Amino acid sequence: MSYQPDFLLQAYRTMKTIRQFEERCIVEFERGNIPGFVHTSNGQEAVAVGTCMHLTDKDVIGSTHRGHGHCLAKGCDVVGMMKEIMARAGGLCKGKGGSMHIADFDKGMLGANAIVGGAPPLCNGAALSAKTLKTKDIAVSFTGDGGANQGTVLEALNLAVVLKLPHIFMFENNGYGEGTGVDYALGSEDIASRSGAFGMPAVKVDGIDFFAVYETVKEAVERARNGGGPTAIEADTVRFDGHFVGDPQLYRAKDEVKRLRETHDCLKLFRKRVIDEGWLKAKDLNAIDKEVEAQIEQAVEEALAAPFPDAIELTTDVYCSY
Amino acid sequence: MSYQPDFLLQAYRTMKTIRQFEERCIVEFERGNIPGFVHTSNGQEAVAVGTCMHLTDKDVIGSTHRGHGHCLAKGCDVVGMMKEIMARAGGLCKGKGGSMHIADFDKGMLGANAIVGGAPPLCNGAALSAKTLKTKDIAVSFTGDGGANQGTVLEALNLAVVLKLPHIFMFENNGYGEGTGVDYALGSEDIASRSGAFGMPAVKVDGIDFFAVYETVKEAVERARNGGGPTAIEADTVRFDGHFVGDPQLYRAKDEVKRLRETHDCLKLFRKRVIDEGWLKAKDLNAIDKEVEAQIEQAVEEALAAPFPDAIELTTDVYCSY
Amino acid sequence: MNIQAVTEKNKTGGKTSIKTYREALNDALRSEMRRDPTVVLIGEDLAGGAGGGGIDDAYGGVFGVTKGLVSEFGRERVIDTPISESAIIGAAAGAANTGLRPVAELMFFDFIGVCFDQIFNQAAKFRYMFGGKARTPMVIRATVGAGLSAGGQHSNMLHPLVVHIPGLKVVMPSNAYDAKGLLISSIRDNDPVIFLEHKTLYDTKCEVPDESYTIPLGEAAFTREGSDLTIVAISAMVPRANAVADKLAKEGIFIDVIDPRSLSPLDDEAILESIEVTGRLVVVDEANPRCGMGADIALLAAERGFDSLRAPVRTVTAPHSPVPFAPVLEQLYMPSEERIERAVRELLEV
Amino acid sequence: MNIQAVTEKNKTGGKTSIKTYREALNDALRSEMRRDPTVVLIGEDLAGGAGGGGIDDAYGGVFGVTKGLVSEFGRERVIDTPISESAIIGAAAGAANTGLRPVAELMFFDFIGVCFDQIFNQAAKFRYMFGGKARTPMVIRATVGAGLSAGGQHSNMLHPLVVHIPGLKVVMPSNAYDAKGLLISSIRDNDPVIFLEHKTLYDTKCEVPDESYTIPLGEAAFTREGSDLTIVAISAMVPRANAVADKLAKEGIFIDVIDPRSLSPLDDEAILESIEVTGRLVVVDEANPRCGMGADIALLAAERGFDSLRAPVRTVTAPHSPVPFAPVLEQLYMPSEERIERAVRELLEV
Ligand SMILES: Cc1ncc(C[n+]2csc(CCOP(=O)(O)OP(=O)(O)O)c2C)c(N)n1
Ligand SMILES: Cc1ncc(C[n+]2csc(CCOP(=O)(O)OP(=O)(O)O)c2C)c(N)n1
Ligand SMILES: [Mg+2]
Ligand SMILES: [Mg+2]
Repeated sequence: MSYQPDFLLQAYRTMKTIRQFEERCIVEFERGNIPGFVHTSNGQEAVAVGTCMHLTDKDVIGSTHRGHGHCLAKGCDVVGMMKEIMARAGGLCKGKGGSMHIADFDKGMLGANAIVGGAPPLCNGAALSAKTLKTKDIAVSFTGDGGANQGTVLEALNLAVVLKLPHIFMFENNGYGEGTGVDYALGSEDIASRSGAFGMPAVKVDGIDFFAVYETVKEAVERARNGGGPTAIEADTVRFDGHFVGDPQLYRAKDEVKRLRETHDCLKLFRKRVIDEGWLKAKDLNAIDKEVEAQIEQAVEEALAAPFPDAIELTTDVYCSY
Repeated sequence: MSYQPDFLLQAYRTMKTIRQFEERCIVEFERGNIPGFVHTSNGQEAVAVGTCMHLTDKDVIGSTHRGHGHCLAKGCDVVGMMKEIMARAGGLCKGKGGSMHIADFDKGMLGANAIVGGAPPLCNGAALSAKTLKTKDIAVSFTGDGGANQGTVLEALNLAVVLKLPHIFMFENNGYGEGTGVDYALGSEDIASRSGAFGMPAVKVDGIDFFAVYETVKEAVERARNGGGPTAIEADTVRFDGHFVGDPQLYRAKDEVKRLRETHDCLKLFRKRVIDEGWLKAKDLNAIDKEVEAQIEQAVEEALAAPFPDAIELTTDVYCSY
Repeated sequence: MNIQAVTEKNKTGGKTSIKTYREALNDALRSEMRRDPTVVLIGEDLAGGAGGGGIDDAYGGVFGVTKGLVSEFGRERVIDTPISESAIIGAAAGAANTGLRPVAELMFFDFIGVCFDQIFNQAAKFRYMFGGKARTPMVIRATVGAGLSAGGQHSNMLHPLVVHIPGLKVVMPSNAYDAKGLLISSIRDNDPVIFLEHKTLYDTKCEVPDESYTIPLGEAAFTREGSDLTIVAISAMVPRANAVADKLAKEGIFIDVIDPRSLSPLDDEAILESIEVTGRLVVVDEANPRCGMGADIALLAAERGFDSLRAPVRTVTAPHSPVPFAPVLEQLYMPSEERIERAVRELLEV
Repeated sequence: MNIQAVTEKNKTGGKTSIKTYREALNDALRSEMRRDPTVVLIGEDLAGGAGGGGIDDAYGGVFGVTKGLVSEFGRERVIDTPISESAIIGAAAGAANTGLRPVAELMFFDFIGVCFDQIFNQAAKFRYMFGGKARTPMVIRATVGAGLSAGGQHSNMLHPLVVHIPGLKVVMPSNAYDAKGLLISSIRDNDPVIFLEHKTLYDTKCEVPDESYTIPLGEAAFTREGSDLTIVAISAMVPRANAVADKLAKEGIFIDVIDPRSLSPLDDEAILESIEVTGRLVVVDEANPRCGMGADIALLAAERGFDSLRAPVRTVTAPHSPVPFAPVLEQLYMPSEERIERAVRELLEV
């Protein structure tokens, strides 16, 4: 398997953008510039990017409470996102949604979702639109290992099989749902085999290996586009941060995060692979790092300079007001 | 395998009671003596009886909209049931529940349930009580093939495994959910394998063979009582009648019911087996038939003679009235 | 056949026929499906017969509302599903976000319990939470109400629960004429609409135009007119209120009977204008009373129409109890003509 | 620390300490679990740390209410679950039917969407549908309300939805003292109780008896007394109403502030008695307005207290919109002291 440099640069740039965005969110949250709850996806970049690089703007994704990475991978505007998270006018949702409710239908981003297990039923609907309107578009839902136990998700698996929907169920197993380990909460062997038992092809993939994710999703995307119906993928990945920014993470072994950041960092692994294989040079990657850092810096500055939403927004965008 | 005559007589009596009760419900419904919707379980007697013969009054079952058979197998009073179904004072639920809401906690009958998929989450609770209070009691939930696709059921499977609950999930696959065939509505190979993928032992059994059901449930009951956790059983069975009394059943092949009643009747099969094996004599069974027929006749008469509930009942049994 | 149906029929000018509520709904679905290829139906046994050995369209919905549609539009547009309401409503919402205009059937509205998140946290909120750009043009059709002795889990009204939720429109036609026009409007609406059909109305009939027509959401109908007292009646309570009005008219007591038709948005003005004249308000609703429509309309009167009120507001509702199975109790549960009449007489002291 | 807390403390006579609402709830759970071995807790991350490599009791509930309980009572009675709310509430209901007295935590009440059937069609109805013999002694604890910028799916009140449902009791304490006494009563109650904790109250403090005590469900508290106007305020709106009352008292305007504490059953009499004196009613509730508590209490006033009313009923509520994320908007969404004061002044024309 070999890859075009442009493709690799693009993949790296997006992963780096997510990493930088999330790290900065932590900083800005601690500075008091981000209200509410923020869930970062540091460590899970390879899943978001390895998946979304197969998708066009007309393909649709549905995301979770931990959705920044999915949004960025799907092409949402960095400034619009940062403004949204900072509750500013001009945010992707006018500051009315926030970190857990970012959507951008123009980019096929159907929404982060603060209800665990939110995406799969909705993505069945997007897939149903594609199937009915014969567009060949597909849908991808993201669900965590914790969310995999929600009834809405399990129902959605069955319906996708029954209606043969072009829908890829991407389960990101990062080992935890809040402070509860997947080994406790999941009664089955793994998420893939349980999903497969619903009657669809299902595989596990190493979620910190961008290339593995990319190739696995590729097959599922081809199947979906060609009328072959749904696929379930369980990507083993890692959560570098707490459940939310500020989580003391007492439920994790003391050195766990440190170790994961050293040995299980999908960006580091990507970097090593592309350099080892001679596909890219370190300086190209370093240049991207710089550009991305500047871009995020710029986005934060723009967001911080933006006004808060106008009072009128309180009651607009509801069909009627009382 | 051999069985005591008393045991066999008891099994036959209960199955015959259910059959006679249900057939009579159809007649009384058509006579206008039963209001509302009635779902009969003709054809599924072996599942109810083969299961409940393992249970004491302290073990608990949770049932479905098609619950008469489960109630009778669990020992609910025939007269009390008939009164309930006929909406009379003195019914098991004072005439306030009806066919789809018969319960008798004294007999460990936690309730028929008009919400498809209702029993499994509740039976997890009953099993949790048993586990927490260390009573060695167990719970059995009944769910149809259609109900198996309800998210509440799927969630309950996982929770039962996680908490290692003494709960047997009995799936009665009678081929249809209303007018939709199981082959269409179920994306997976079968219900057993899908349930097994949640991490519990799961088996299929021939649901019109009383003995097969009895032996299969026996193993699951032993496991549950001994702390071995949940089991899923898929019983292949048949629905002799329409979904509800009055259903024209256009979704079935013309001769299907006639054929099933001839070749797939669990009572006929039981009768043949016990006579062929020399365990019982036809005259013993015939005597039971007579007794049961008289008993049901008597129950109907009593029920028809009973008064309707008093107006005061409208607002009793709610914590407060407005 | 009620006056309102006759009155409004004239507006379309075209041919009419006597139709049941069920047929009128079927008409609406069929005409919208013909007009707009993005309209699809999704639910349980809408056709029926999938995976069975019998015929297609074996059910046509358990109440027969979708009968015959699968033969015209095929299973791609009349989509039968497993018994998985969250998956059904979720799919409808996601499809509505991405180019379809789904009409989902919930069979019994009591089943919102297993899919309420899809309704109130998802479909209802997208437009607002996503800053106004998201559209969710979907309809959820469901049956409500007592009267068939279907017991505690199949006989509830529950519309107050969805009226409470911002972002949902809630429509409850009381006759065949309104049923058709309101369902067509609901399908064309770009917000999620909860469309509630009372099970005792399916066989009621009135004159219904053959052609397609719309009735705007948020416009009440005066089904009887009078200046002595205002009754606001909802869904199957409208014919009962009309009967009481007709009876009392013979005694020279004239009642405004208002059928809001859509509860959200609600035609506040129509109600306030009527109270301004009559000074007396009775709300008749089959739902349970606490935080119900009686309360909702009482607040309207007590907050914005207070100066008009010449007597206490009266409500005639179900009691604060589940729906009993026994018909003798169920009849007491539903507001009867007698109870409505009694409330009116008490207020008017006649 | 509010007057009410101090007043009621005296009744128990024992030692008291200054405690937060969170600590008071923890106290209540702990003392009931000690007293009654059938009391168990079930929910997500009530202890936390199951299946992880860190310590037990790592969470103690996301708002820390159950902190420390697992170390005293063990995982058999502090039961952490998968993220499966239907399974959680269903298990609690079934356990309540069979000998346990479960306290289930729903974390955010917004999550009723994924388990509403277990609440309203199951737990709430058993007693009635099964003819009075079924008992379902369970409590569902959940956080409600805006104020933490948690966005549209984590900030709702939603209590009107459960007040509407017969068979459910609904309790909403506004301070630490009430929180403890009401939670103990709720646990001992034989009906399902929805116990709603406002997220902005967890850190509020007042004097709380160390020993166990109960506050009867269905008894309102007068947190301020006066004869000029009645405010009924719910949950986190009580301190706001009190502040307005205190401010206006300095101008010689005296307000009855009623905290119903339990919304179902509701202490109708307390409200009616107050209106009888004041003739003026303002209801302050953070929930959305349609079919809400403002309406519910307005109906009470307009139907049974009409002759006392000397002015229109006024409500101060959230608008009919989802909860916005941006703090500037969220502040406008929640009823503020300014809006409450304005409503009072308008009614009194001062
Ligand atoms: C229906 C529902 N239940 C519970 C929560 C609270 N909650 C938010 S995130 C979360 C953990 C989700 O775990 P997982 O699906 O593994 O996603 P991760 O956080 O690991 O990305 C929980 C329990 C919720 N938001 N929605
Ligand atoms: C949540 C819910 N959805 C739909 C229904 C309507 N309904 C009642 S019975 C039934 C079919 C159930 O099929 P199955 O589980 O196979 O049981 P069976 O009728 O075959 O015994 C349906 C769809 C319901 N009662 N509850
Ligand atoms: Mg996770
Ligand atoms: Mg079946």
